[in-house]
Amino acid sequence: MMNNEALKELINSWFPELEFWEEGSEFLNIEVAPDQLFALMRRLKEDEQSSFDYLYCLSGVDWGETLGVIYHLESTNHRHSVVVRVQTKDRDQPTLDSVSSIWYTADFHEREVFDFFGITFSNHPNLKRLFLTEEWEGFPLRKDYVDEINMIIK
Amino acid sequence: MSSALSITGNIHDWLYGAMPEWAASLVEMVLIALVYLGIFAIAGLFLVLLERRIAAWFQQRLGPNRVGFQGLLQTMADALKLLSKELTGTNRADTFLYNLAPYFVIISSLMALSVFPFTQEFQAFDINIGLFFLIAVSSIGVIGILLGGWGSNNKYALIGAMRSGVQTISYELSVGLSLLTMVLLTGTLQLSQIVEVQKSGWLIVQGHIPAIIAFMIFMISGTAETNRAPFDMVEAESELGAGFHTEYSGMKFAYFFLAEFINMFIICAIATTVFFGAWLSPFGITESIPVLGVFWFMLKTMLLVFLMMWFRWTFPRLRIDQLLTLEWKYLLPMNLMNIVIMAVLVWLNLTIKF
Amino acid sequence: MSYFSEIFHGIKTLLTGMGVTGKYFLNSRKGAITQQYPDNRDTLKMFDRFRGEVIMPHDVNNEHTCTGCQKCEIACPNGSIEIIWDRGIDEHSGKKKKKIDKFVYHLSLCTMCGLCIDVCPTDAIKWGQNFENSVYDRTQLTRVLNKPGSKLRPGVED
Amino acid sequence: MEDTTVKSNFKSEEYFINMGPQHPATHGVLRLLLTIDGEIIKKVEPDLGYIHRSIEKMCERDSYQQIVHLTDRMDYLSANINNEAVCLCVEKALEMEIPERVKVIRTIIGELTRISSHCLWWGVMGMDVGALTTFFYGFRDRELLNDIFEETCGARLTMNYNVPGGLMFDIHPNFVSRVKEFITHFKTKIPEYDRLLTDNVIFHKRTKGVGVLSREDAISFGASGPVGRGSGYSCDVRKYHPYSALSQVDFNEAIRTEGDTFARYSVRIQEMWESLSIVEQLIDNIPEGDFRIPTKAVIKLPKGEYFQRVETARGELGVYIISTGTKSPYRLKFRSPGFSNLSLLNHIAVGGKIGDLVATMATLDLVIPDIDR
Repeated sequence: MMNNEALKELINSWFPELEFWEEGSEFLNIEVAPDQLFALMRRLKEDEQSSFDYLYCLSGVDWGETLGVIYHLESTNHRHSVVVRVQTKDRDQPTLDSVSSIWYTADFHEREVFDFFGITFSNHPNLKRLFLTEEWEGFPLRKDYVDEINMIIK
Repeated sequence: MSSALSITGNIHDWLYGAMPEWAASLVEMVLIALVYLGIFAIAGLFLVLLERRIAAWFQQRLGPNRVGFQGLLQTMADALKLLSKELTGTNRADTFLYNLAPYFVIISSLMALSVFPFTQEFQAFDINIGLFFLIAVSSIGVIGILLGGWGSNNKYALIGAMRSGVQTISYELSVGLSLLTMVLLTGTLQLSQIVEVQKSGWLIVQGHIPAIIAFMIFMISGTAETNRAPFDMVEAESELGAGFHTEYSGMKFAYFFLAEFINMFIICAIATTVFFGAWLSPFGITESIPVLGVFWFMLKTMLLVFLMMWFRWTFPRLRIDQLLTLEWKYLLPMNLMNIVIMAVLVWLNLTIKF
Repeated sequence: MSYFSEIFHGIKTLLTGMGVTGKYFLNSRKGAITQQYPDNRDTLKMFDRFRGEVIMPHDVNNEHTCTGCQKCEIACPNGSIEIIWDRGIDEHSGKKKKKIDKFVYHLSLCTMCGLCIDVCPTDAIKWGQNFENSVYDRTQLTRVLNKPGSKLRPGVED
Repeated sequence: MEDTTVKSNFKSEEYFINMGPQHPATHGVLRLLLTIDGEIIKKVEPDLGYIHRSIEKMCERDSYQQIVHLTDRMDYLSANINNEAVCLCVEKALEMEIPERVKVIRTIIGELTRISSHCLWWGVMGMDVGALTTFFYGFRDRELLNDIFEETCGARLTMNYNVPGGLMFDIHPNFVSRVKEFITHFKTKIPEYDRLLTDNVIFHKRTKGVGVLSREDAISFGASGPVGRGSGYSCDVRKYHPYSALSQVDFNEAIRTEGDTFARYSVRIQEMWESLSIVEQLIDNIPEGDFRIPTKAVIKLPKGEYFQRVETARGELGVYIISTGTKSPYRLKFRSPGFSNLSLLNHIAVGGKIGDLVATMATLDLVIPDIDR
């Protein structure tokens, strides 16, 4: 079990250009650039000290200008957690690296994010719509999604 | 009391008096067929009801009890409903085979009924290879199932049908061999003769240990023959939906359904005839009243039917490969061993006779 | 020998299982757990807190306690409640006051979450125990809860 | 596909079969696209979304009180635990002190919900492997629990009993005695479950060595709840991140190491005992006090991100709220246990027969609305 400070130091020693913060959250948050995502994730999983082998939540978020994914990681050995956040400014062709080769569970979760946010995950083995039909237009969980017939705004 | 039985004799005499011989025998055959068809269609319906009530009692429910007294007319109403339903079919199904299948199944089960000795001299067709005929005819039904599964143009139905084929072919062996064990005792295949032999003790008593083993094997493989749980791989509703009769509706479905219950009756009737002395009363208490033989026959059969229902409502289903393992690794070797034991018993005259 | 002991063990477990069901079969006369529903309508009583439908109790003078504050309408997640209201002169105080014209309740939209009843400051609406809500026409599921001619009970303030 | 190793005229061909959306074994509207070679499963591809209601999007416009009732409709078999999860998350964000009484009642109701869910699962598990009677026995015992819930919460399934700040109303005066009655009743029933199904030789044959999931794969697939614990992976949120009154009680985490269908089955049976023991420990000591702390009519969470994990009957449910300080969450994500558990189905079902797939799916205990949130 490592506390947030120790984790921060450890991760910072691998990737110095990451952004860390703890305000407004119970976990250590890490902001990573899309091009470093895969390397960071693999290091987080494979390093003995961190060994974040359990990806327990993968959520896509639409922040208005940017689209991104938040990964909640936990280590089943050390029982410490960390939150990794990645964002992309490109709203038309958002592309991030898939982590499904690191955690198998990301396979379905990334398909869900692709389905609802339209974020493409490169190197994903089977990236296609999971819940919606193939011919569905738009990505419903984006904030700018409009469906005048089915959506009731209060 | 013998008047009830003599009615058939009277009709026989009257027919042969009124017509030329060929016409009389033809009319007689048709009459008997119609009577059997009528009786067993109704009996099948009541078996369905019985199954549903018994299932309900096992499951702490009430079961159908609205239509008629205690739900006695429930299955009649169901049959009427099924009669009035549309006969649906699938696209690009093999229509001929698809339509033929239910008749195959129901006719084969009705044919098997003809040889049972319900009481003394009350047997439609006392053929000298009775048991052989039974085994042969009762396995025709599987062809109907295969046809239905193939003709439906449905993959679930096809899987069900193929399972049925595998299952019936394997378990046919056990049914045959366990009956063969008993034939060693009786020395005859004719059902009336088998009953005759049992007047000095039911075969399950005469043959004691090997007979009991043979009976157990027969009941297990008989349950498998009729595709009932725990061997209901063919239907396996949680796996295949409804199996081979997925695409059948209305009366065609009812034929399959009825055939299942008549088959169950047949298996139990065979067991009754071969192991439990058919219409013979226990210790000969009602030997002087032959018409009560029907009662004893039915009672024994129904007890066995109940046993099969008890199996069904208790056990989980086997998987298809385990089903075959059970047959080929357990039942078959035991059966063969059992035949040898029985042969030795008969040879050394170690059977129990009163 | 394990071949035979396996068989015997197997048969034993099967018989144990049959014993369980057999016991229930023999006791089936006593304990059916199902209910014969439409027959036992008279004796069938729901629990006090059962959420069947939202009702608005009226007393003998045809008065309810709904002040038309619309808190329930806001609290409802599905828009099942619509309050059509007006301002009128209160008979007792003589002041201009909000009063309900129609309390429209769409049972077809209701998810029985209970937030409206929870939030009601005057306990004007309550849970009804009626559970037989099936109708032939869904317009019948839209109900006006305040009875015709009913008015606010004097002294009720939100 | 022609099998080149067999020198004969046989042509073996794989074919597709649609299992669902209407199929008895999928327990809802899950559609599985199976690729089958004879009876042997080559590939399982779930097709979801038949009852997707986009609860996450609806949450973005609802107030926090309203969100709670939507969670009833996710995993409806552990509705109370889902409610609790959202309430706990909101309470955590507001830094509310919840009275002990509320905590204890929440825990009791949560554990009873778990038993009720497992009762249903047990019945359905039996039915999936072909023993139809178990279904009624399971439902019989579940009905008693439903009656308890109905008396206290007013509803049998979608209870919406928890509100941010406590409980909607106090427990019914009969609650304690009824729960005690249930405990004595149910203690005689679990051994009966064992005699009827657990010990049955056919059931052993059907479940042992079927659908084996290794510990590493379980973690990697994010398996949680009995699925993870059946693989020897200790993942009980009640142990690692205790919430409500769970830190006060003493219970064992049911773990089996085999990872097959029978292990998952045994874990659930064991869990029923554990839940009974938790309820037993708490039922006599429900502290006096308030059952609810009044909250503002409009709850606004401070800006920030909040995550609450609870253990539902199916596994770990995560509620992730991103708040921007308004009356509704900016983004709300439910990490549902069924979704991760379903994703490993292809991994463990391949190579088995259709019957194995059904048995495996039964022990994954999928509730489709939980997956199709």
